[in-house]
Amino acid sequence: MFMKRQLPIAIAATIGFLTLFGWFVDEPVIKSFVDDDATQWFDILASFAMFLGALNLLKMQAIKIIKQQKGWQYAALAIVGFTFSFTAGFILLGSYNVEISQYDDPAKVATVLASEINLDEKSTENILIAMPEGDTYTIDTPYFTKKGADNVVEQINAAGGTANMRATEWGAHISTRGSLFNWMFRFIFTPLSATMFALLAFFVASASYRAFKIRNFEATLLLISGIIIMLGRVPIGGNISAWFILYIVVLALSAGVNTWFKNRTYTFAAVVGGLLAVTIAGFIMGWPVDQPAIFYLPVLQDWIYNNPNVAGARAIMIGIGLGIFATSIRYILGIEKSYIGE
Amino acid sequence: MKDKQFWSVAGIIFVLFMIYWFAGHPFFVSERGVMFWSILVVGGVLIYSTRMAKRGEKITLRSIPGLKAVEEAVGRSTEMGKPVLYVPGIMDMDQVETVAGVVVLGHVAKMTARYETSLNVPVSRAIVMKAARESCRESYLLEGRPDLFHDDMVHYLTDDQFAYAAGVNGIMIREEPAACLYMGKFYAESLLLAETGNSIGAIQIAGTASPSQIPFFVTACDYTLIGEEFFAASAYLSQDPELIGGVKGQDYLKILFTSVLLLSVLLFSMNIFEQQRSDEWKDLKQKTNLSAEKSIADFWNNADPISRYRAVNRSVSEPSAEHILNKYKNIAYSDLSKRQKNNIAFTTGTPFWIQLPVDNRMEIVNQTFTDNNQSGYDTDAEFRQLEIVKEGKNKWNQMGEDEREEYQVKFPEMNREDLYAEIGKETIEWEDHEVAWAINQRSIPVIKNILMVQ
Amino acid sequence: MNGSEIFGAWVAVFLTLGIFSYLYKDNPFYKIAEHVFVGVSAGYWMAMAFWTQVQPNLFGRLWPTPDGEISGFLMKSWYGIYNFFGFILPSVFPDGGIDKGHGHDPHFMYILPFALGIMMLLSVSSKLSWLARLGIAYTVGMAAGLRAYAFLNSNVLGQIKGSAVSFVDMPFFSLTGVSIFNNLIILVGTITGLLYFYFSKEHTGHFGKVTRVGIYFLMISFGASFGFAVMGRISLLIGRFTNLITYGGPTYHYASIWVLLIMIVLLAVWTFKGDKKVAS
Amino acid sequence: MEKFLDFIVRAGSLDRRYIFLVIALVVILPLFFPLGLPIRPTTSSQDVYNAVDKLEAGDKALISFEYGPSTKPEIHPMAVALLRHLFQKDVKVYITCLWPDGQFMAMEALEQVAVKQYKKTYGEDYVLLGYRPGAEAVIKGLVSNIRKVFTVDANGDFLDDIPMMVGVNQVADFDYLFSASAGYPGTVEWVQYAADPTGVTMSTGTTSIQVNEVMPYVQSGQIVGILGGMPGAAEYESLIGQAGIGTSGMDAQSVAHLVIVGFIIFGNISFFVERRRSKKY
Repeated sequence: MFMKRQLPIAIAATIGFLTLFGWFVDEPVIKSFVDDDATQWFDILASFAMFLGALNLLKMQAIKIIKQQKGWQYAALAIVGFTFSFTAGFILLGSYNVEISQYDDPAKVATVLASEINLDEKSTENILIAMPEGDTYTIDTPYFTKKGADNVVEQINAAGGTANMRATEWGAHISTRGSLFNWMFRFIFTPLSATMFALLAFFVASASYRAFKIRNFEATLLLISGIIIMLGRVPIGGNISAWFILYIVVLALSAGVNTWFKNRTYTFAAVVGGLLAVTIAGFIMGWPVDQPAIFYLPVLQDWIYNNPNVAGARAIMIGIGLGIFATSIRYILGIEKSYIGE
Repeated sequence: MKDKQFWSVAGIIFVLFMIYWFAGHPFFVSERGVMFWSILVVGGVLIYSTRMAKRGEKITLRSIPGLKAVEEAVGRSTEMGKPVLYVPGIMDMDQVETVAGVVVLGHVAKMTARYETSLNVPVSRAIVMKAARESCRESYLLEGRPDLFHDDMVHYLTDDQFAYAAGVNGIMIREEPAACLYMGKFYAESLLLAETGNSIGAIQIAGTASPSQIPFFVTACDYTLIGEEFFAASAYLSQDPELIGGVKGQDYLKILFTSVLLLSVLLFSMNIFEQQRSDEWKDLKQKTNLSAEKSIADFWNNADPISRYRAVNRSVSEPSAEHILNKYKNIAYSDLSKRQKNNIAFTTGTPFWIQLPVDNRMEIVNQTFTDNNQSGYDTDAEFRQLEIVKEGKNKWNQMGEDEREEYQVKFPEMNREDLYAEIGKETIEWEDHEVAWAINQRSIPVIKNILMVQ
Repeated sequence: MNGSEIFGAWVAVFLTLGIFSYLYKDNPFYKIAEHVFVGVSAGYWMAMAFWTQVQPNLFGRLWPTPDGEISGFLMKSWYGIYNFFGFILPSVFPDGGIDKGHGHDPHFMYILPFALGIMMLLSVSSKLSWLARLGIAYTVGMAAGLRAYAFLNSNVLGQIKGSAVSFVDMPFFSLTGVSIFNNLIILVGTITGLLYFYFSKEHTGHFGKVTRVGIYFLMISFGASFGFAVMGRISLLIGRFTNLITYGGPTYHYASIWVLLIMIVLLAVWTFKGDKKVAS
Repeated sequence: MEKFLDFIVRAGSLDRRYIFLVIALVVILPLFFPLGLPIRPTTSSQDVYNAVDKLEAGDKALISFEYGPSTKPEIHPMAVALLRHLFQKDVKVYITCLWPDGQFMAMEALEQVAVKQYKKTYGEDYVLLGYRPGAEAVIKGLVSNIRKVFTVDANGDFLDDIPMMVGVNQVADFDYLFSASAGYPGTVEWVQYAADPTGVTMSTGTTSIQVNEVMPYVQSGQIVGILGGMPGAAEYESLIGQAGIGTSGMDAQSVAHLVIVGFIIFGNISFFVERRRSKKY
């Protein structure tokens, strides 16, 4: 059936060619399509698709509740959470401002206003007086409900001023400070995502404890470069003397000698000889903290970060670039079609 | 498309393009010429090797441990009667890694159909949900088990990165899958998933092309497909000759890129050799070293032993030993070694010629070359015309609609080339073009200009 | 500090400690925080997507506020449709068109993404679910074209240009500055790392030694980015704790302290009770 | 010896939660009791310190707060440390905000430093002018005439009633300018519209990600010194000798890194003991 099978592949191929070779065409319509419209169309398409996703989420949670599966109470909570954010986004505006345009006696109006903006009456009066001609003073935090804003307006009108309620425009309500949606963002959404992000501090520690084991030479490289970068970039790393590291290197080398030659005398000689040599050199050079530079953590960390690390990262990036180009060509030419079930 | 047909079509396209090219290639963005030809070359190699494989040429690829483990992992979860958890990344189908993740999901779905294991695919984007469902439904159909497939195998959680991670963590702890597969584009939440998967003792296989997340997967998962290995996964799992040919093509390209890399190192070095012999280079070198020597000598002669010590060793600490302080008090400037002088030059901020970065040195030399041949530069009409047109074209590309109309009205019925010349004449500042002129005079143009990529 | 801020602080502290409780064990508090987070964030992104993409960029382009009178039958009927929508949803389609900086005449090309979007919505019914394929195909085609150009340009050519290091006229060995030794490390590391991804030959024998060197470079760069990440993650945690400390202050009626105590008590009860009856 | 090795092997398979507990303690404790580990200040933090140290008592400093709750952990410690240094030297402090949330951050900092610690009087030693919308327009207004932008301060008092505002009409009257900024509007706008035209010495404090975006202005000398993220705050705190959240933040990071390295080494020792044991049997 043409529409189901061939048309999608034809769309993928034409759009693919257009966006790939559109970069070389100096014609305004194609240029604007490649630079901007292509992704705009996708963003619009993805925003429509989100409704489908939400429907599926609600369906899955509803099934859990109807079938009373294990943990259905939490599924109910998910649906309550969704309805709350849906109403704050689409049904309740949640942001009504109170604007004061004129007043007869600033003192009287100030008595009403003071409690609303948490300032004493004297300074509220000054703010009113300082209001330039023809300008209006808006209370900085809007009210969640229309009723809340309206009764403040009545009080001010009763106190001789003229105030009116201006509802924030739909669409602007999600970004105005103090609206219901903004309250949900500041007190529910941000703490949750910031805390999930902060969990990583714990997981980075437990992952490094488990993974940095000297199983083979590669794992040892991973461990050494990780530790050097970790310590080198932190203030305390700068205070670890290069000579301390030199002693550790001597001990590590002699451990290597031990496993390599498996001969006690060699190991003993390596340890004693090494320690002696380092101590003598130390005396000669007067134990400076950051000399010899190759063993001083901040300098060593900088070298590792700018040379071997850059080489490894570059190799991976070239590999990725090649992989993505080859895979994209396969999608455009229709060699690979299984993403739409062919 | 059979061979003969393919080559004839390719031939016709090539001829048409040549005609267009020699007809002055209107509307062609020539700055991106390098990219245009590299796309043709790279694409050509890939298509050629795909066609070779299609014609039945036997190709063997090295084994990738991670991909062999996928089948084992599905087998293991069948024995334990536990589900397989598949996470196709958190980005949408506008990322190639996500599309590759859905394709690999298709192959994994074939395995779960064959082994009759339950498959659980939580997704973070609705379009990925639809694509993953189509792909799984097709795989279960091909394995002859459409009864096992139900739509809610692939279910949507949320678009938010960390809410999705929290939800998937919840699924992992409560359903305790035996195998967790992470195939797609990931960001900071990769370690959240991998650590939780590790805590429930599941086999974890990850595949991603997000360079910043590969280290976390390598440390926390049993197997990781790094960058390009992830894109080769669909070829390995399907053993489809065309795809394997594509991978082979990628290898040819790696050899090509390595040789281009070595060639550019060679060209770059030869260019420096060539510049070294120019007399601008020689006397600039001498002048810079002389002034460096003078300023180091001044510094050395009136510096106290501690700052001398610090300058020579580029150190920040103070030497405690008395004998060192005396040593530095008595050393005269003349018996300092080359290395010591280099270090002092760094701290006093007056580097020797050798310490300047190569690009700076070449630019200074080219600038001096133009100053020495000012008359040659002023009279080189052909170079100046070329630069004016190039300048005009750049300005034209940056202009908004209204500015362009202004120029079109000012210079009616003028072809593009002359219009650029007019704009260029008005806006060009010649100092910025002196270095370009000097490079133009050199025999071997710097490889970096060849690879001038937009 | 009005009432909604203080109540908000209590909610934020409860949810923060709920997520942290996951470190101890999967427990009701984490389940609550997780499900609330999933539910709220799904709705949140839907509202954000609609009010920052669909309404301003799609409807804003299809029906921008016309300057002056609308003339011509086509435009009149076009804005007639708009008024009809405005009648149903006045908040989304305010009368007089949407003015979001897209000029004054409608961009009719944007009917295509509008149609793709509608087809995506219709694909919810299983009979029409194939309609979604068109949207998927457009996305994959667009992704393939744009990413292919971008990655070949910046990842492949850009990196090769960056690796064209020189070995001429520079000190042989110096840790910090440019030196032959450093450039040699970068060149050898890049080439051997790249050959590690070579698929057509088993990594054994001499070739195996080269790719082994390649893996060493990759491992060093993985260790480096791991060490680098630790620092960033720790400062995130510091941010969270300072936030909890401020919400523990008198202005928020000691929210953190109260919630923490209550949670610990309930968790203890739940764990001991848990041994007898396995809770959900 | 055998018992000791048993202990190591058993402890080696440490439950993850002990690591979590240790990391939590390592981060919380320094927040209450800063250790003040030695910090080596970088030249850019030193430049800011020297610029402020040059001011004498009675000089006038304009501090602008442009950050919000999400970037508070990185920038608030700097603002607090800077205020401590200024009040220590009896410099007159004038505060403006280009971000709405900046006003809350300024109030919190003043409450902690000016009111509680240095017992300064409002209106004579420090004044909070508060937030005005308009980004660059506000800066331009301040450069030409402060009273055009601020007729009243944040507490609602008229500028003319405030003693320290007498004779202060525009940015040029200030001796020092500091922008604590996390984005737009922020440092760049202050340089372009205030520091460059009037020539007032200006320093800045930004998030660590933003440092290299602002670095060109520092290298060209238009900005005198920059404090980069939490490390910058810690360095400034060590320079003025008063530990704050920046120091405890760096302490927490230093100790956390040491603890993680300790865990890694400990894990390897138990791994070796276990492997040598399994080889013997």
